[in-house]
Amino acid sequence: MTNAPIIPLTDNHQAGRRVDLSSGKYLKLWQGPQHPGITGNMSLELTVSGDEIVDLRTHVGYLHRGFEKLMERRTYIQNFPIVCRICVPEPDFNEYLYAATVEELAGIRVPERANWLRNLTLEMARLASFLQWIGGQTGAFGMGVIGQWGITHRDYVLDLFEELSGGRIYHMYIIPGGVRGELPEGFEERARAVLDKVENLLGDIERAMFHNAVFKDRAKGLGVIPREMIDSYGITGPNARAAGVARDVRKDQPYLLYDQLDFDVVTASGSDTYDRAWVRFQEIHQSLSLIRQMLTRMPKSGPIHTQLPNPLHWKIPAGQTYRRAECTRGEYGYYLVSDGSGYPRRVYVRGPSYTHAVALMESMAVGANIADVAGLMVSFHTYPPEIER
Amino acid sequence: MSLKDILSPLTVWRRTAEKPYTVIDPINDRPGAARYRGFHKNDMEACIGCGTCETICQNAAIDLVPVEGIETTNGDSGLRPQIDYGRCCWCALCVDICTTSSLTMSNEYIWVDTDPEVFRFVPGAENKPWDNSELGYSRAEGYQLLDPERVEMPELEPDTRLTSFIEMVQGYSAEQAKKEADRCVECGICMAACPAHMDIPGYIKAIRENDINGGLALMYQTNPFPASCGRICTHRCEEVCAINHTGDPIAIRWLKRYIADMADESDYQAITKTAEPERTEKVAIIGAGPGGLSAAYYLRLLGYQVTVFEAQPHGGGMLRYGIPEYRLPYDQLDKDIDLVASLGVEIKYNTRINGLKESNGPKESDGPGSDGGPAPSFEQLYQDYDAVFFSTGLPDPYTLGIQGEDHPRVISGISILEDVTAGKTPDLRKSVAVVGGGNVAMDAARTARRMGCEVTVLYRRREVDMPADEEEITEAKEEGVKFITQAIPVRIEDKPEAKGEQAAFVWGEAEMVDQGEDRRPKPVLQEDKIHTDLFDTVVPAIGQGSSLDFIPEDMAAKIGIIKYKIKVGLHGETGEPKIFAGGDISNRLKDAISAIADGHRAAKGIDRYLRENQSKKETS
Amino acid sequence: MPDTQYSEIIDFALKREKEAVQFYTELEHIAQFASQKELLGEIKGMEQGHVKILENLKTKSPEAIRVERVPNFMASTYLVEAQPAKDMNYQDILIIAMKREDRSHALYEELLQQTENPELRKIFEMLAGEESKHKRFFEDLYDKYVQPDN
Amino acid sequence: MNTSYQYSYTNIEELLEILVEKGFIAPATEQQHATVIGRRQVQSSDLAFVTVAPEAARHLILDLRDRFGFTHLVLLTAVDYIEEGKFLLTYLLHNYELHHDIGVQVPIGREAAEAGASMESIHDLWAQAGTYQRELKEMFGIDFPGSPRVDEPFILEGWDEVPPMRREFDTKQYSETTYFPRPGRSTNDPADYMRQKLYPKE
Repeated sequence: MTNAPIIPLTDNHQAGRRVDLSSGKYLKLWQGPQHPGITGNMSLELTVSGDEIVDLRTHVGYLHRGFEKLMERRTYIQNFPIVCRICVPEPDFNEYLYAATVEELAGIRVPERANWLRNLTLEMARLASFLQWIGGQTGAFGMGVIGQWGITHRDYVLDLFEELSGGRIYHMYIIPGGVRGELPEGFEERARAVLDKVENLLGDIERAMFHNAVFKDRAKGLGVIPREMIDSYGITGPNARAAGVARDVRKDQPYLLYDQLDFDVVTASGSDTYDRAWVRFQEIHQSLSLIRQMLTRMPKSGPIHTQLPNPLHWKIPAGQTYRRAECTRGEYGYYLVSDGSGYPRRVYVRGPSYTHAVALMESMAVGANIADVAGLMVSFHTYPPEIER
Repeated sequence: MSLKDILSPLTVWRRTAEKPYTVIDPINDRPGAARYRGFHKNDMEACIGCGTCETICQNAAIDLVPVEGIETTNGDSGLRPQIDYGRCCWCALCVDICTTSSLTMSNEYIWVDTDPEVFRFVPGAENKPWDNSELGYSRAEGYQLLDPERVEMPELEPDTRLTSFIEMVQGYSAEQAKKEADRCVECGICMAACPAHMDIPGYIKAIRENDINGGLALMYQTNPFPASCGRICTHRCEEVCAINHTGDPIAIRWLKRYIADMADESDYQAITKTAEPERTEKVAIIGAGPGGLSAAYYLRLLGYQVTVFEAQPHGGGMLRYGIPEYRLPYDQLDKDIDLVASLGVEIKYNTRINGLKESNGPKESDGPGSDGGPAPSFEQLYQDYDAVFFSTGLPDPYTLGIQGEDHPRVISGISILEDVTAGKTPDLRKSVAVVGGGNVAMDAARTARRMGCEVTVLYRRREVDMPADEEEITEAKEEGVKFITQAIPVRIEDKPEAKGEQAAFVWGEAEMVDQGEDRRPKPVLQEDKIHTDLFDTVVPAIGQGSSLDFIPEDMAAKIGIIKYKIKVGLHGETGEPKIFAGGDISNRLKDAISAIADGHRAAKGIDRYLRENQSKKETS
Repeated sequence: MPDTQYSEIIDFALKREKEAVQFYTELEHIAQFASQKELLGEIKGMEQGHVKILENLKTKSPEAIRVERVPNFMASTYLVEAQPAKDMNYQDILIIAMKREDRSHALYEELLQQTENPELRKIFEMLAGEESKHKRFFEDLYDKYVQPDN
Repeated sequence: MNTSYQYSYTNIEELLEILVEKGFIAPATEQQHATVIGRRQVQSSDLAFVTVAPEAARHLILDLRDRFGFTHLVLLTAVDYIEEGKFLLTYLLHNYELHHDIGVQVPIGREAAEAGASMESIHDLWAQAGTYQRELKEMFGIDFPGSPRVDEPFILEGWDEVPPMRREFDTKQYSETTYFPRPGRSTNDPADYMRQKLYPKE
């Protein structure tokens, strides 16, 4: 079991090159590109000796749609429907961050109720994403039944999204200026019912997953990220918190209404697959609480959108900004550069999977067992679409 | 490994007894949520084919196509959006920005077919099962992409207005103009409604881009009266403005005025550079109103030698003599006229063309020619010039036609306006009744208010039937003009005690009788409801007629006159090839912008006629 | 109803229409300007059309007559009769025409009141209706062109 | 106040003053164009950008990491200022103690001499920088000599066109020449169409 020290990429790279495939001691194995976890298309090129991995190369590009480039030839409003497609399980962070950066440069203030509604959808997205991750994490260790529960309950959350935004996956709800709709009649009751249902499930998950000899045996000690790697590899979110690094954008640089909401930054110390899972599991509880708080405290009426300039010829003053949010996987950020025209000069989307699934994965897999690769990958909770934007 | 970790998972076995979560038959059993973004619907009646949906579609999934049964009419392009479901991403921005709110989405999301071509369709034109679905996405309350509110125009307060003839509308600041210009969606539906087909989206865009010069040049391509039209145009464009369907129309007229106000002299000079090489042909124009001067401008740009004959001492026609200064200041009108003159158009004022062949000298009523010589006759112009264009308007007010109208206290609305323009003070005294509901009536009433009179407007029909612009009526009310509607004039009496100093106006209440759908209701006098009111002055302002006496009879037969109107072709051609006409004497709309358009078209017609003439001469 | 009575009435109406044609012809001579003459010519043409219609009626049986009545909106009732003059304008000519039709209408209405014979009544009703239709036509022109703002 | 590092400062303005003192950036405060060396821009109380010369960048970045506490490399990307013949690299660094971000911006020539656009690598400062640099090589054609696997394709395979994130690469044109349009699509401009229908001869 690996307990890798910081391995600068150059060394790792050379280690890989030292492998002489013609020696007959090694075998090349390709895992993917059909979902090595369940979270998207990328492939892992494994060099194995027996069932131990001696080298790993990641290959992305199966999902490249060139969003950043496409955005440079679309107006600011036209980009709104495409950003959500960058990350399928958690589209709302893209919608929010795109809107937030555009609003900052354009000098637009969003009505308070719109901020509550934005915050609500971001937390609902977190819940949905974590429930899907349960499917991936348990499935990768052969406990698919538990995964089905997670996926099903995610669907209940998607039902809520559907009635709020009119779409299950691509919500296109958070638009520059505010949000596109009020809470439907009776939404709060239905949302609370879903939250109760999920909470009820969590007890079972805890017993069936975290107090499960098989899961413990396979996840404990797998993929331990040493503290020293956290900064060098740009590791954020639960991956960092499981290593005892209490960083959370929601607390550190509170956005929307997080400074008015009550929640804890969950940490662990083991920094292995089990601890990362445990942190996420606890965060589901936090998320349920946050959503309940918001449903209770949200103002019951008020404007949801600020009148924008005519979007057909909307120009935004020249400038640049970066805004980040804490998504399920860590720091999600948008870097927006405007040259004063009606089209963004550059939009850079910083997804946490960019570092977690490429550099980190390549380092962490060395020494691991073939059967654990999928579980390890999912333990970083990576979504390939945000690597290639 | 603890025993607990082996037993614990077993405690959740009860979940195996649960019913399946999956929906057995999603195709039949699972409708989309109430605001689901499903297949498109389009209300074909409400849609005007403005194409804003196409503009905003980031997938280029929408085309505007002609649809059988939908006609192109004023305010409706006749096109409808066709959506390619091979490209659509169901973002619903098209729904959000739809100017008429006609485009919506149903909550249907299942559509199976083996032919990919059917997924390119015109919602609303082809019957679909979801057409009548009540559920589905539509724009939420409190959220809209297009600003429905017009930038308010700064105006003088009614009290201040009454103290003078200073222009009451103060004009947009640069910031206000840009904000208003920003509301335009550039659909161009307005262009067909404008008689001159001005490039409205073009000059509004110029405002947004701070290109005053470019905007002015665009305006002059179709209208040499931007400063005047920017103030008093009947703005038919605004009525059909796409934004008018869900909010206030773009203030097109005020934006035009903004460009004219902002443009300085050098901008104006830049426009005149487009003149073509000089030509030798001479064109005579009768009437220096908007029609005549518009023809003069475009003919001069084409290089022709143009002379304009005007009976009044100043140019502008009804713009000057019919519209009060508080709506159109004379310096603004002069600005427009001076540019035309500066191109080398000769304007002979005080020159009334007379009609009788045998008397070439000025008649008693005619002023002398501006060069001191006698005013030429129509016949002379016909002989001396290569082409003649006349646009003499409707200068003669019609009377009420009722008994007692020859009372000394009856003064026509037009003559009051003319007097004020000429610097004379009309003898109105205190209480004034204005009869009529058109713009002339409003102008006369508001002029009288400015002269300190108490004014009552009496109108035969209802307020909604008034032909005056809505804002004229509103402003008249703001200024304290009283309105009596459904009042039919019966006769004017002279009360013995008033000794001719006051007129007793006898009128009866009207009942509106429905005449069926395609005709407006008719006011019918109720003879048992007759009122008599005393006024110092009664001012009829009900309509005006043409004065075509200057056309000799034999010439008239060739030109073609029907019911006191000149019969003209598209380019102002009359029955006599050399003679063209336009403006109020020939067109239906009877406003400045129509006259301007007539002048422009006639200039094209005259140009074509003269060029054909020239090539005939060359070939023979 | 004896045929003679029927054709007598038609002849009477015909005479009136022919007088009208004559009247407008005389006005044309009085008129000074082309625009007046054009309009008078047009109205005269209409009266000639009425003459033709009545002549056609002579050969038809009274049963074939259709009666069409138009409500009287009194639009010209209070207008002052204009006198034929050489400087008549559009308004003057229309008033003359309306008043003429109004008088004809009144005449047939009067005759209608004086008879009990249903067939005669039908003819008078038809003739009164025709005249009021003509009057209505001129009233509409008057409304549209002479007093558009009233 | 970050205490565990050599230079202590409390707000972004102070940080910039220290950078001025150390000669990294000019004292000028006026808003200049992003690619002008010495430019500084304070976007908000927790975000600033400074523009420095390529030679000074690595030194500044190292200082910011080790002496100011900017331990987190948030992102590394480029903006193409094609009209000036420059790329502007942005190294966004984050200070986890004060929660400040600073964007170090470095203009480099788009086509410098024979080697093409290039920049010193920082893969030895942050392990994940190599991934960013690989992507920049592929998408913008900016080389980072010595960066691991920098020449290996990252996302694109068998791409022989212009690096696609460069401004001169026209995605629409590429798509139009590479693929075929769906038949049966044609549209009309409302104003033109109305002209043809309502006043074709004017």
